[in-house]
Amino acid sequence: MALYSEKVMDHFRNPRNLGVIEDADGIGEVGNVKCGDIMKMYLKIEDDIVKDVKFETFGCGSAIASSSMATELIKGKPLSEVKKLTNKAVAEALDGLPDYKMHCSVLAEEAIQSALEDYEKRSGKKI
Amino acid sequence: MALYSEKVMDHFRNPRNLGVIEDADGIGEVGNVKCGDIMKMYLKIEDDIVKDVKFETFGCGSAIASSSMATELIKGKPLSEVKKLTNKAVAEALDGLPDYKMHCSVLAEEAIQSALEDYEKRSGKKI
Amino acid sequence: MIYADNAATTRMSKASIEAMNFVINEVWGNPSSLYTHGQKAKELLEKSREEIAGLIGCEPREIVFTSGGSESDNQAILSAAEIGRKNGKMHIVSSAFEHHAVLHTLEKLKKEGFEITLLDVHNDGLVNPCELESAIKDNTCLVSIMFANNEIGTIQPIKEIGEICRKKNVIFHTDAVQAVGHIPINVKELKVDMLSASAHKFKGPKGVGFLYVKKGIKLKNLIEGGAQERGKRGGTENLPGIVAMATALKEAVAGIADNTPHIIAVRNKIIEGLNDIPHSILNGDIENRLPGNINFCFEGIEGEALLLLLDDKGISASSGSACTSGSLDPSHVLLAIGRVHDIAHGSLRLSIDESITEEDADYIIKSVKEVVEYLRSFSPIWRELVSGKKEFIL
Amino acid sequence: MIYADNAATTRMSKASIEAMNFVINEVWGNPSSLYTHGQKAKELLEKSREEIAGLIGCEPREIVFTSGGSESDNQAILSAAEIGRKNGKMHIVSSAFEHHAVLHTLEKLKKEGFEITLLDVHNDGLVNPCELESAIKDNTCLVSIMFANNEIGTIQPIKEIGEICRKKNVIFHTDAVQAVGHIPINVKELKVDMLSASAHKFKGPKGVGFLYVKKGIKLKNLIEGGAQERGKRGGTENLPGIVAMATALKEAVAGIADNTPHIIAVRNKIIEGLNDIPHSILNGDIENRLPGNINFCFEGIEGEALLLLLDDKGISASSGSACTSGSLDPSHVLLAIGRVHDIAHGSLRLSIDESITEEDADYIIKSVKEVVEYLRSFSPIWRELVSGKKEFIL
Ligand SMILES: Cc1ncc(COP(=O)(O)O)c(C=O)c1O
Ligand SMILES: Cc1ncc(COP(=O)(O)O)c(C=O)c1O
Repeated sequence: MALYSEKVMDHFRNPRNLGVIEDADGIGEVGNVKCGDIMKMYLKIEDDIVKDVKFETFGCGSAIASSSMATELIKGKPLSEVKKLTNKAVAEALDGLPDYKMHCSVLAEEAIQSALEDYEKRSGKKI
Repeated sequence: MALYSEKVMDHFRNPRNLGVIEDADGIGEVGNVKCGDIMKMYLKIEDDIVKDVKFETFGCGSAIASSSMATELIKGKPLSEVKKLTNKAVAEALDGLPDYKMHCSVLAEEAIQSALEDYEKRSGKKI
Repeated sequence: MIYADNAATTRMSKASIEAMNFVINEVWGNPSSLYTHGQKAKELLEKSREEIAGLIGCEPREIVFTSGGSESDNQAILSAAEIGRKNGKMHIVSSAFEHHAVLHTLEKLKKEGFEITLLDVHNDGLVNPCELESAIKDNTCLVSIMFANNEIGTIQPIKEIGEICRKKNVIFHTDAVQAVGHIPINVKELKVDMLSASAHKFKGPKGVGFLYVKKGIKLKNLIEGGAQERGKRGGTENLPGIVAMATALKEAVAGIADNTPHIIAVRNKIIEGLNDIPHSILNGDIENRLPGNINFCFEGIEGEALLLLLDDKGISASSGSACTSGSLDPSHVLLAIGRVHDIAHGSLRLSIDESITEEDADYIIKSVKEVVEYLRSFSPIWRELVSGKKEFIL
Repeated sequence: MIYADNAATTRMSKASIEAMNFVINEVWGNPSSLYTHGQKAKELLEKSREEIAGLIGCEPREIVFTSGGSESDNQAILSAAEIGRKNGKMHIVSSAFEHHAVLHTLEKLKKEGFEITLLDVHNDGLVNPCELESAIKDNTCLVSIMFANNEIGTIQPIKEIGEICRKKNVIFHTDAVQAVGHIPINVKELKVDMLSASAHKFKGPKGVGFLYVKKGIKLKNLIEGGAQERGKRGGTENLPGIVAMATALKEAVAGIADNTPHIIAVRNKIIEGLNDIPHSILNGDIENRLPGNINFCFEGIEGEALLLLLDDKGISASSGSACTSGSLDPSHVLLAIGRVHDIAHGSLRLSIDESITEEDADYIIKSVKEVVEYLRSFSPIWRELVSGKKEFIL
């Protein structure tokens, strides 16, 4: 009944993969200041696998936690699998989000898909 | 701030002049059951003076207290004075009544004036 | 003191007081706040909602917290009326002896163009389901019938009414302020759509109550404000009151089975005792009746005087006399069950709880007898009655 | 824990808790009852009314007890609107940053055909009396301007507004929920016609408040029911709450002179400390401000995250961030004083009371600095700002 699950609070307090990849192979940024959430994802891809991932987020607790969890879910995973990442998977991995915070998990999904698209564009590959 | 003043409660708990005068010289009855108050006054007159007075009342605490106080105010008094008895005098002698109970003192005044009229009619005297 | 006015208000139970003080001292934060202390408050708020929902057989989200029975009644009726207005259904069925929180709200709606049918409650103080069914029309948007009457304690045929309303597809609201915590209630089984309750009537705190609203029925705000109660009731939540209410209701409902036989036994003893008083009558059906309710009319006397003299003897009771209300008319409830004015003025309500003893009952009977006899001894009406100048009504 | 959210709710004072428990245990009767125990309750009720009236400079009969600030606001505004409707005056003047209890009620009235003018509150969060005067029209029935804003603490020129309204013969209501008990208030001197207050904002209980209504202004019932509060507010009186409210208000008003210098000193220290944070800004005028209010915007971060991390450090605070309200838009108050969305999301409100120490202030400053810096360290917006890709707003 607390605002957030313990998992959310853990990922909010100790976000995994925080930061920037200077020579990223794909970068995705979604959200806007008006709504109060912006997520930026940096991917390092090798052999169609996510070698490294980092994020930056401007947003509330669940936005930060969703970004963090999303990076954990895709790190080391083949791109074909990453492509299938849904916001539901992010929310579930966080042991749920309050109804009105589900959009944070949607943003996380979108940020990653946007970074993937950027990678496709840059690399000319189709996943 | 209690419902009634101590005077009211005293006259309610220990009503003076309760009862009936079988050979009364004047009897007055006012009020009606519908409104929940009926007062009946019995006067014994000698030499234009209220020799004795008794009352019966169906009604609330302040109706009983008003009847009691009214009888006290007129007992032993010359009729000319009794004629001038007002409800205000009754209420004041009781240290006041709540606004919505003032009609009880009006009833007491009316009961006494009605008994006086009855005396006038029976005796043919004009006070 | 023998407190026999539990229908007016009850004394808070120890457990309820403790719960209230616990919240006041330990969880005083605002449930809308994000920090730990606020979230603890939020947790308690939702736990209370779950508890209360469980106790009346609904879902937590069907409970809205309010400031008491009157607010619940007002909001329920105005909400159903609003739905009716939108659907072109401007007819409401209620009864003649509802609480003023209901009746005055209906009067307000009448001025706005609603047609109001107030059902007869007959001599026994009971709504007749057949009459209710016939009163429902195509444009009826609401049936509002109280669960138990506050003056004469008669329990209405709620289940039958619920079934009729469900069949006719009409919203059914019940003012259950006198019933909740005193008799078993399950809103789903009874097919009730809206139910009002007030904590101070079941040993909870004053100034807090709840409204059960069946899922799907859209509430209209009575109090606009913040997003509390899903936006349906503005105002910082009275958490100490709400937790204390849940605590009191849990206790009350758990105690029903144990306490009711004793309360009914003592009540019946008092009723039998008072029945001995000549020219008196019990008001309201004896069978379909709240366990703790006793209501009598005594011919030839007035109720306020009766009350004050009982108070002198240490008994706290109530009356439907006009004088106790500051209005000129005696209780609309007694008039509704056919008592004429003279009789209605001479009424006495005793509402007892489980703390009452057999000795208390003996003392009450003795005291009422004495006081009635005393007041009759100088009542000009009584004189006319006994002298045969007037005929006894009772 | 450093509790810095007194504008959301306060912890009840010891004296107020004691008063409440005294009434719960000793005077729990219904004030409408006639017996001694009920009359004692009635006495306490009227004594509380007198006390409160004395504390704000009005007559006892001008005080109506309610369930809190929201109810008071709703009833005041709807009552004035009703009077307006009867006189063909359907225009209301208010401000853009009122509490939702006011704004939502005004929206309801708008749907019913009222014209609503919401005055600008400018960058400093203050209504301009000249603009207010020009906004009043021949058909204006009500001016409703809050005494002090709940988010940014700005105190409005109430006396000037009162004089304008008296001159123009328009009813003046003020939502003084944040001001009562915190700054001196005398309704007669200020020429206020209606004033709303809520006990839990001045260390009284939750779920109880009052409405001051100048004699002669006819109230419309929000809650229909019994004859309580001269028939203007149905429902069994919450006497424990009312007595506790009077006790708390007496204490609060008596403490204003002693406590205010300390609160202001600490507040100014915190404001100076937070001003050191680059690209930050104090919201609301510094001079015309509640003693305990601090409200900042920090560029490049979001408020909820800030709050949660401060909570981890033992500081309870609040934010105008959209995320704290469950809505998509940030605080309408911050938008009203011209903060754009990006900035409004990054706001922090600290509302302190007299228990705060200088050390608390140091700790708050240090903590906020750390958290803001940390959140900026991974904010994509902040990166764009410092890299020059985007221009700083603050
Ligand atoms: C300015 C203002 N008005 C009205 C209210 C409503 O008061 P309550 O929540 O006690 O109903 C509040 C507090 O929430 C407030 O700060
Ligand atoms: C049947 C009934 N309905 C409604 C109410 C109103 O409840 P409250 O006074 O708690 O608002 C009462 C009690 O006064 C009642 O007995």
